[in-house]
Amino acid sequence: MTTSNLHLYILAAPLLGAFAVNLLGRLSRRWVAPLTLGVLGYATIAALVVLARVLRDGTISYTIGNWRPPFGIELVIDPLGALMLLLISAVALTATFSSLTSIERELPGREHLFFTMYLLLIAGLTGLALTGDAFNLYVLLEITSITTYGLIAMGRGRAPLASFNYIIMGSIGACFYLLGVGYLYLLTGSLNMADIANILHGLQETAALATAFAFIMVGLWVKMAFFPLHSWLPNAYSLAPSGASVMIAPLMTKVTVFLMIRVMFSIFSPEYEFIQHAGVQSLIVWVAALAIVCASALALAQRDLKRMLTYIIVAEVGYMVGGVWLANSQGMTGAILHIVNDALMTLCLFLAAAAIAYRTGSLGFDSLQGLYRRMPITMAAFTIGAFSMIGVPPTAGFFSKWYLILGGIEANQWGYVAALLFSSLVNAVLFFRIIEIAYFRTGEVGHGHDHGHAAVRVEEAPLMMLAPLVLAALALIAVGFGSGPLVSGVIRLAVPGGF
Amino acid sequence: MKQVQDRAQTRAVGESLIIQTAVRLMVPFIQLFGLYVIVHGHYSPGGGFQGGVILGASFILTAVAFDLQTSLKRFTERTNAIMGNAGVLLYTGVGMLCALLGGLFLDYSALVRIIPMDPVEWRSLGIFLVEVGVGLAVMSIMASLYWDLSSRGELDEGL
Amino acid sequence: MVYAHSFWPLAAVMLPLLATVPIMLSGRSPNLRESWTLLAGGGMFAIVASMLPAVLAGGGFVLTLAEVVPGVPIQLRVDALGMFFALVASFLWIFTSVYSIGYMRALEEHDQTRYFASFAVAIAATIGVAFSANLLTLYLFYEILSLSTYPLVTHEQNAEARASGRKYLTYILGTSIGLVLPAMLIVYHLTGTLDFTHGGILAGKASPGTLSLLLLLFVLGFAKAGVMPFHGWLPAAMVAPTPVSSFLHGVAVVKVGVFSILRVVFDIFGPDLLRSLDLGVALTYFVSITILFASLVALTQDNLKRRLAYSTIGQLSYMILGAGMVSAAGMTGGVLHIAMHAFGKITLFFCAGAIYVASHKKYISEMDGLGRQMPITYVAFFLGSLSIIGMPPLGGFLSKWNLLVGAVQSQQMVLVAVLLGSSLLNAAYFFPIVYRGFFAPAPAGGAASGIREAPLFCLLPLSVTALCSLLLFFYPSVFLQLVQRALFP
Amino acid sequence: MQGIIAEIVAKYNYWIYVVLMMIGFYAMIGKRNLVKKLIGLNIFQTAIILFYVSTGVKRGGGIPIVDKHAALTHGIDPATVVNPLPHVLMLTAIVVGVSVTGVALAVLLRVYREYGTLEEDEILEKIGK
Repeated sequence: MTTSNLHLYILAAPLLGAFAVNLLGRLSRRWVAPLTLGVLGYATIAALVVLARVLRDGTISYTIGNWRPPFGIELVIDPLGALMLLLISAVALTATFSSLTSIERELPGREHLFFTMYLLLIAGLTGLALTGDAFNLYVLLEITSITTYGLIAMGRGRAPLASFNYIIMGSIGACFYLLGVGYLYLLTGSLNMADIANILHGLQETAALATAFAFIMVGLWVKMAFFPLHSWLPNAYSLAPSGASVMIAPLMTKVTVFLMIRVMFSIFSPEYEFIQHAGVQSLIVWVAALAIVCASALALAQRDLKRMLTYIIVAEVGYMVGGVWLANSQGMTGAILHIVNDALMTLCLFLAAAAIAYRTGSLGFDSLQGLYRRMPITMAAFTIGAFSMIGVPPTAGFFSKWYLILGGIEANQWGYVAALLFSSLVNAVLFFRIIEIAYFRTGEVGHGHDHGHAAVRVEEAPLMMLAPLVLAALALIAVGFGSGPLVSGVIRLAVPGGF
Repeated sequence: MKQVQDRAQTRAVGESLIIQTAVRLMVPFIQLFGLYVIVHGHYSPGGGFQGGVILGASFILTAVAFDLQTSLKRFTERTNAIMGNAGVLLYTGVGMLCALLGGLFLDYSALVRIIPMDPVEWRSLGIFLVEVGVGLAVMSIMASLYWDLSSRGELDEGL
Repeated sequence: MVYAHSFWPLAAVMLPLLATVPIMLSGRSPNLRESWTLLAGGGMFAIVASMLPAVLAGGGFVLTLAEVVPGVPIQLRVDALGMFFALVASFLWIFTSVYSIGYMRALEEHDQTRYFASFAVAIAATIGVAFSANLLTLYLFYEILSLSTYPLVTHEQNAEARASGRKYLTYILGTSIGLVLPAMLIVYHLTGTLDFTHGGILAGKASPGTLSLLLLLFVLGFAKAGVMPFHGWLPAAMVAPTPVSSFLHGVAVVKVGVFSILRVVFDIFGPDLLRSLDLGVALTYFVSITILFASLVALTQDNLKRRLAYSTIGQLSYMILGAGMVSAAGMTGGVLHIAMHAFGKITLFFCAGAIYVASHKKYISEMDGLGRQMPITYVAFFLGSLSIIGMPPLGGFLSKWNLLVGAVQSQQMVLVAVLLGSSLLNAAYFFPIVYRGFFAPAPAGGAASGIREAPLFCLLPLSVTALCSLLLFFYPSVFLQLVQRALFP
Repeated sequence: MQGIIAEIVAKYNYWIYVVLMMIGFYAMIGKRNLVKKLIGLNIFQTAIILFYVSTGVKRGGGIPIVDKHAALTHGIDPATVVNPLPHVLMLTAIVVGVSVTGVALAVLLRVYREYGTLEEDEILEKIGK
């Protein structure tokens, strides 16, 4: 119990900010940028303070309206949740700089509406990181989903159709989750996660419990686009306005993976998943391996940068799900570290894609030719993001892969290890294909001694898009070098008990 | 930005004197009832959501009985949006105020510091304020949902 | 062994890395840019050399940068083996820089700024590999080297360069991610550390089967060493400008591969473990195939640089062969061959480049009579090839002699035959070039085509390295001492 | 067979929800008209809502609205009222459902304006062109 409200303000700031943006944005569009950035800047700083506090004092429990749990709504901020809070707010803040610029061009005159939803989505994500209540989790999940539907539908062309498919799939996922929670409620009479966990502890294993668990898991897998439930994601993310995808792509799937960890370890227990259902555990790791391989292979078939990235996201989801289900602390550490790293990598790459789209207007592979000359800084940052995806040290991506593979070796899951290596190799092919296109100008004709190179003008993206991109790229290297302290200082604490 | 009133098409569906007169008479009472439901929501069946729906329905009824234009003349899009936003801000604002005044979020007894009253009384008043906020928001959303759909999405607002 | 905490190892790595910034910024004035390159080269050699006395005295330096994985920090450490390699690489870089300037300006190459910047990153990574204290750090610099050399290999930016670049990355990245990374993780899983420890860390930690698999993964995974079947990138990478071929594919990149394998063999497995499991013998037989086959292929190549490339592939396996013998003389010969081959091969590549600059000729069959027009280049070429073949009085003799002694000592007559046979083959593919240059009649009409020696910037480095090859035969003591320190502390 | 029938009769309400859910699911997956898919989604949600509400029902339980003063003085006998919590939860779920439907309809409007049809086949045909 605490009386400090700081963590609540992290949730409330974007919520209030959303409606303030809507109200004041009507009066003048000039209000939008300072309000959004101010709110998110505040949230980021507050999240940092909260994380430090949680690491020092341990898990914080907060009751809304002073109704004591399990009757009232409880917010639980454990180290993992606090880490997610910081990740969400920091990534959102970074992405916002770029969004502000690209939305100004893509949706002129409707910035205030866009950023209302944008901030609501962030508030929803923050809530997901905070909540300690299974039903609230459903509501917040739907808040994030509904705003995402809206944001995606704001894109051009086929975006509304992609959004509609996402609505159908996303709602099925949410309904499954709701149904699972219904079973849990029938069994325990409670909705508070800690309370349910307590009651389940003394409960016999029944078919109903397994049903509940299965429904919740499948529901979340749909939401996180775990192969083969991923079909909605590539269209939805690649057709969304770039201002929306720079924020949605890094955060949505990662937060859902976090939710899976929450459900698995705060409601159910490692003993339940990994010992009582060891066969299922092994099966899911194999499915994760399959997910990685298939999604990587599908990514190879894409001819558009953003679509390719979306398939990589699907593969990365396989990494994380597999890591969690390896059922050892290395795999878990890897999965959590990969949540952080993958959010940053995806942010970096999508920011680069947004910057490229801003200048070239298209992300087809053909339009990427000669980009190293036209946009050297953007491409340098893109290259760092690509290296991180491939897993080249010392970028961040290498270290989470390190833990994941180590977990796979420890668990004797060689299929998963092979899948991770395969995916690294495929990523190398994917990104070097792009680097090659961007590095060679026209490709076919030899022009080794052509002095006309200097004629290509440098046309970098505007500073508002470039600065966050460079920041994200530097963050990848910084997190890579700092992954030792990060793991020992934060993630080891965040690994749920039972390992 | 062109206001939607200028563009909303006149549709003479169901335009009949009897219905229009009846609706004209009914709407104030419906709205009054909506307010009643909102105001009594915190200790009897009802509340902001239900009341908000009733209020929203009254606008929809005008729109159905007359046409979109008439409805929008009475209650413009802009007012609607402002009211909706204000409603949410009221709701979250009250909760935040509790937190800012040193209590927990939505712990209305903390509001004692503004007007010294019995904390129990404040709990009652606090939830009332929240209900009002919810009611406003729901009303606005109901109305704008109908407008958006009935105008085939030609409103300036929306997606 | 006591390692003193010091920032000098980091300084040696960071100097060329930081030099990329002024190099990039001064792209508009080539003279200024090149002086940065030379300054960084000289400075780095000075730093490396300044650490030499302490290493010779049995000391060393260490610097921990960050603890990234429990028990495995990113750590730089200067020990005798690393010093040995760093000394060779940093010394030769100075001459390569000078040569690059001459070559690039003579051919008026495009994008020289990018070229010199990538070059600086590559040498920083090479020194980083030399000074790595554990396998993770080594892997880190190994990958940086792979990636920073990509722009160099594909410098021409034409279709051929594109294809070669693909091949280069496929081999290098594919093996390092697909083979070395899992091998490294398995080692970490087994031992909980990746630190290079004299005598190895793997003894008693795993079954012979696992250990053999690991050794195979490492030897094939460090594909920069060009052990067959992962040698194909090296001839392909010859599309790069000649300074790149000479330095990177003659010295830095391939030697990094060999050095990594030696590190793994000496400090992860340990000679004793190899000996006890007979893995060393298996390794020697495995690389013998590469030695012979590469030499045979080299005979058939008409493109001078490709012939040199295949020669390199064969010579690299000598070094691994030496390590695999796990006898004192054999290991000494193997390590020593890194230096001897470096000086010899860089001379040969420099000469090939000089010939191209002067005459625009790439094929040996076109080079009849060229030696009479470019005597200095051809004499240097002759000296370099003698060193590679292993004739006295050139440095290459010392290492090959040690290798032979090692083979005799371990009573592996097959290896003796391989070494002698390969030396004969070496002679067979090098001497015709020299013979044609000096004695073959010049093609009709082309005799007085005005071909003269390459510019001074090209000529100077190749003369110096050729002389160094010669001098190493007489004064090998520094290198010998380092090898002794590294292998038998 | 007897057992199964008895099972179904005893828990007929749950079986109805299962049927409803399957109808909704079929509509979402099988129907080619986007609005029908949306309706299927609503049926699906309704089934779950009914399922929840069912869980709160007690034999002989009344509506959970009690007189404030009576409750304060005598307390409430839990057997006399149904469990209100599932109802309240479902109120929220209904709101969520309405929001999803609202957004979906708005999205469909845009789809219609883009393609002039809501039949999936025709849309795919138009995209293919």
